[in-house]
Amino acid sequence: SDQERAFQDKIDADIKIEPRDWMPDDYRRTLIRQIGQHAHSEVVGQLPEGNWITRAPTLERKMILLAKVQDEAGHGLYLYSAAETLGESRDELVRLLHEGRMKYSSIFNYPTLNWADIGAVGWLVDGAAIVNQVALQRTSYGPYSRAMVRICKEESFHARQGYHAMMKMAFGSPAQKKMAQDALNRLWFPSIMMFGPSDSESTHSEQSMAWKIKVKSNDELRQQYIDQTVPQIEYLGLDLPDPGLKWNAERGHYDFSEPDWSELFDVIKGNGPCNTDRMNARVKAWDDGQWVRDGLMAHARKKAARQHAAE
Amino acid sequence: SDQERAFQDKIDADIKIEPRDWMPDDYRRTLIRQIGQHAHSEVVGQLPEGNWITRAPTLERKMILLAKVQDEAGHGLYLYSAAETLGESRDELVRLLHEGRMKYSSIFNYPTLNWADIGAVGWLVDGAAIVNQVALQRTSYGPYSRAMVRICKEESFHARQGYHAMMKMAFGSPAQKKMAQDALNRLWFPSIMMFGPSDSESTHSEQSMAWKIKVKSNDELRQQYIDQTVPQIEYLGLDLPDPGLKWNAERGHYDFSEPDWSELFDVIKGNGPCNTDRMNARVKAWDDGQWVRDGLMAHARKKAARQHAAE
Amino acid sequence: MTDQNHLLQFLLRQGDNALILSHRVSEWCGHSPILEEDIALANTALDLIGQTQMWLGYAAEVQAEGKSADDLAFLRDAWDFRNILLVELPNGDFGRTLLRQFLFDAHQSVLMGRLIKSSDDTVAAIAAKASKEVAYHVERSADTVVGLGDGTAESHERMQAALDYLWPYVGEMFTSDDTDTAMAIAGIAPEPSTLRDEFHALVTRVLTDATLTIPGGRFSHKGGRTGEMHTEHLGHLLATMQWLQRAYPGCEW
Amino acid sequence: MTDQNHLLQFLLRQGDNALILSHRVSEWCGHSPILEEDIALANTALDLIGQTQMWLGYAAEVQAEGKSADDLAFLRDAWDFRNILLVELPNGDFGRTLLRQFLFDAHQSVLMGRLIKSSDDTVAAIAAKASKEVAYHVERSADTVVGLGDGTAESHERMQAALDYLWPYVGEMFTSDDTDTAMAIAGIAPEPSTLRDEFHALVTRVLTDATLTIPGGRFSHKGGRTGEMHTEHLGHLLATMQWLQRAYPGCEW
Repeated sequence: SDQERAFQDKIDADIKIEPRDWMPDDYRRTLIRQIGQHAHSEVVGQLPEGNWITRAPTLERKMILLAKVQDEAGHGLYLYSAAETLGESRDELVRLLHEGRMKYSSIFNYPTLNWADIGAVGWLVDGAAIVNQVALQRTSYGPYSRAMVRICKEESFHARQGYHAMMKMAFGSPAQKKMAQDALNRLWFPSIMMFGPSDSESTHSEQSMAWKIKVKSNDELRQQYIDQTVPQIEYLGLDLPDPGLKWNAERGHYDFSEPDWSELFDVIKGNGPCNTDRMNARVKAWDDGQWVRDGLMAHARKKAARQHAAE
Repeated sequence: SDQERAFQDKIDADIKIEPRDWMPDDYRRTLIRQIGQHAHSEVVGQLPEGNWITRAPTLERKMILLAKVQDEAGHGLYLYSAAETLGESRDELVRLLHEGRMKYSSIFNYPTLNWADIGAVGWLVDGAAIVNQVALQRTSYGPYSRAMVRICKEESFHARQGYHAMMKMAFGSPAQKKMAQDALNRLWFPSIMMFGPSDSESTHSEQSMAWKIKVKSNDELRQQYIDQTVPQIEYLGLDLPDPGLKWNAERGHYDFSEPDWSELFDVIKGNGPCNTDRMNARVKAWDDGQWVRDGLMAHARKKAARQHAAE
Repeated sequence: MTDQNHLLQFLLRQGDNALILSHRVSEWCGHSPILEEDIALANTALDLIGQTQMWLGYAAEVQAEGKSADDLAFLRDAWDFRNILLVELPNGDFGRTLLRQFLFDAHQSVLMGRLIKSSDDTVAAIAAKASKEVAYHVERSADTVVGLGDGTAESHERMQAALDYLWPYVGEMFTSDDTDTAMAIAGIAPEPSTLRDEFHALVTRVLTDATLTIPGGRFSHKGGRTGEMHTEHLGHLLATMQWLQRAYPGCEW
Repeated sequence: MTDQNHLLQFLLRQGDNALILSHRVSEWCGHSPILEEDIALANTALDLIGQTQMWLGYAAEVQAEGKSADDLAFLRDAWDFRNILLVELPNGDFGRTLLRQFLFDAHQSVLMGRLIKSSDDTVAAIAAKASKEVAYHVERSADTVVGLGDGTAESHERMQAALDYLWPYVGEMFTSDDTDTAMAIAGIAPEPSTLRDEFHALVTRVLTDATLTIPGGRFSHKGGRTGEMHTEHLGHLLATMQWLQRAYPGCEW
């Protein structure tokens, strides 16, 4: 149709689509799913790091960690707002999450088991997220693109802080170095799986690329992440977490072993180490908080009624 | 009446009163209250020591503590059974406790704040309890008297174990010795208040003495406890917790400072450091366990019905 | 006790209040009823840790044993803590957490107003910084208390239960001992009892708006700010908070 | 890995299972639904600590680094623990605690029956002592599971929810690695997979009596008995359990 052609022309000309613009239903649906999942990931992502807030080893580390988790909640807010511009409410998205009908990033279904995991999450998980999000700054939907710009700035800060925390551990006592290595070993493969399955396996990709909802392919992004991260591992003096990691001069990239995709699919199906705990924690927070939301809402209504009566 | 005279004659002749014997209503009521409170004390008494089970410093200490708390639950059972022989059910007594209409020993409203408290509870609290209970072995009501005999044996064992734990602390590192002193200082006055107010202030005492529900006066028992405990404090090399503690050669007893009875009355009124926590913990255990009791009961009924149908 | 020792005790009381309450508030992270509250609670916890650093940093300086604020936070056992009992109580539900926060904030807002005029420059400077944060905290916690107290029947009932539970821990903020007297004489800090009227005026106003009833009893728990008798909860809190420093002593993090 | 090292790993697995489960069970102390259950749970916890002392005592001997069972219990961090994930899960309600106990007891009852014939005399002796306790435990936990599963609608529903939650942690008991193979070759312990049929027969019988449905999924969590990946719960458990030994190292208690 003419509308569809005009829409695609705008996208091809790198003009952002805005909330009031016409857009195909599928574009809207795909975006809601993607932005919603991203928002959920920020919210659920509070939990693995939150697990160490009460055990952070110094006051400063505790502040850094708290501030980071606070930022994640903030990212959740921006993203739910971006989804709202597409006509989907935060409450509805949360309901779908809690009913298991929407996903969040599988990386948050892995546990944080020692303090170095907190550094490693910042360094590797936020590091991988940024690679993805930097690309998404160029996404075609205006509110999403602008949210990404804002989020990327904070995520880069988190990734740097995470790397600094890892340095303290890697250059610290033998036990600290052991924690750092343990964290790297456990989180490496999950982090490279954050970019999703290989392009050859990935569904929906073509249309998403054409609509610039997706801007680079999974494999491109994964390679970029690996290439930037391996030298950092070496700088830390840690053992490489994958014997297949080798510089390939011909390709100008690091080679790496294929991750165990069956593990990722297990995690996606709900069988990750922490899926049950994460969802239980979120659902419990929501259910336990019902009276609070109801109470504040009732008060706001009463107050409005009183003001109205006084006028 | 003749019945009353016969009853009192038996008591005076040191013949035990048994469940099927006639007894005055007041005797029954007083006994139910006293045995019930004693049972409740054993049950609530699990909590302050239970507070350290998960933090016991060695496997052996953990076993000793668990076994002790287990014994207390067992004492609770004997005592509720003794109360049942007087026609009052355990459930009813528990209900009265949870509604705040029955008491338990105020000593359990004090917190256990360091590991030496666990030793001190065994040494001082069980020590004081034994002084009371040894006397009660001669109480006139048969089932109560026999429960006391059984309980005393175990309590003496606990008191010895508690004292041994205190020795480890008092003769241990400076920090351990400090814990021991801190525990003694906090628990001393509460322990001497376990015998109740001074005889001059004590109500109901006369009739209870005549009925041999009570066998010695509060002040006699308190003096006996203090006399046996002060040399133990000295052996441990700890500072006396009361500057008024002095051997009085004339009396052949230790003098001691009057405890702050207003504190005891505050605690009895519900304002002790832990009253709210203790009752909340017990009520929560009971309420959370309702489905378990109901479930097991329903199963027992089904099973009986099936057996009946099969016959 | 020497003057320096009294000052040290005073600083520990301030620092430990902020530290222990920040720990409790941070326990909510990721579990609060609304995303906006996750952010707000984290913000409160952050401000409190910042205040902890200042108070315990100065305490360590006054103590002059070469220790840091971290040493004081992570290497003392329960008996050396000088926080009021109120802040170490378990969170309970969200309403109880916010009501405790309000009672604490209200007291802090009155106290900081006095401490900015402290004869001790460092105390005055810390109070000046903290008072801005506290002004924001008390406004926010008061609003939430009013919103929940004057909300639904359930929220009202929960808030009243929270108030009944917490009120007996309020009085400890106004008790005095030699340290308080020494601070008052030196012009470093006011006698706690002199804050009571202003505190009560503020709290009564907010709780009235919240349609809540202040319990009648005059009894007050105490023992935290002197260290004589904490609750059983503090030891468990410290076991978590100090785990890494205790298990791996002498490391840099 | 040397044979001694494999033996050490095997012993740590046994000892850590008993230790961590005893900790979880002991958390109920004073909080159970019926006084008789307080006693029974304490009894279970006591037996498990006794078994811990034997297994970790022997482990320390095999390790030959001059350590004691207490050192192994109180001075290792999470990654050095070799217990299955099942035993470190939070208690949940009473039903979940008892169902976990039954699943564990059922496995132990099968395992101990084999270990009493171990080629290692110490292992055989420990198993002989433990097997009497285990026989009692499994009878008791099975009865309770049947009583609650076949009780009221609510108790049935709670027990089914507990089974759904716990079942994915059962498979780890039957996984094998080099250590298991080495133990089997040396005749010290059977390959875990060889216990599966007997375990399933027992469990199916009891759960059928309990009118509960074994979940269909074949997925199984793992990582505990190899130490590769515990749950987040273990670290919190250890922070509590090891507190005194970490805060006051080198003392006698």
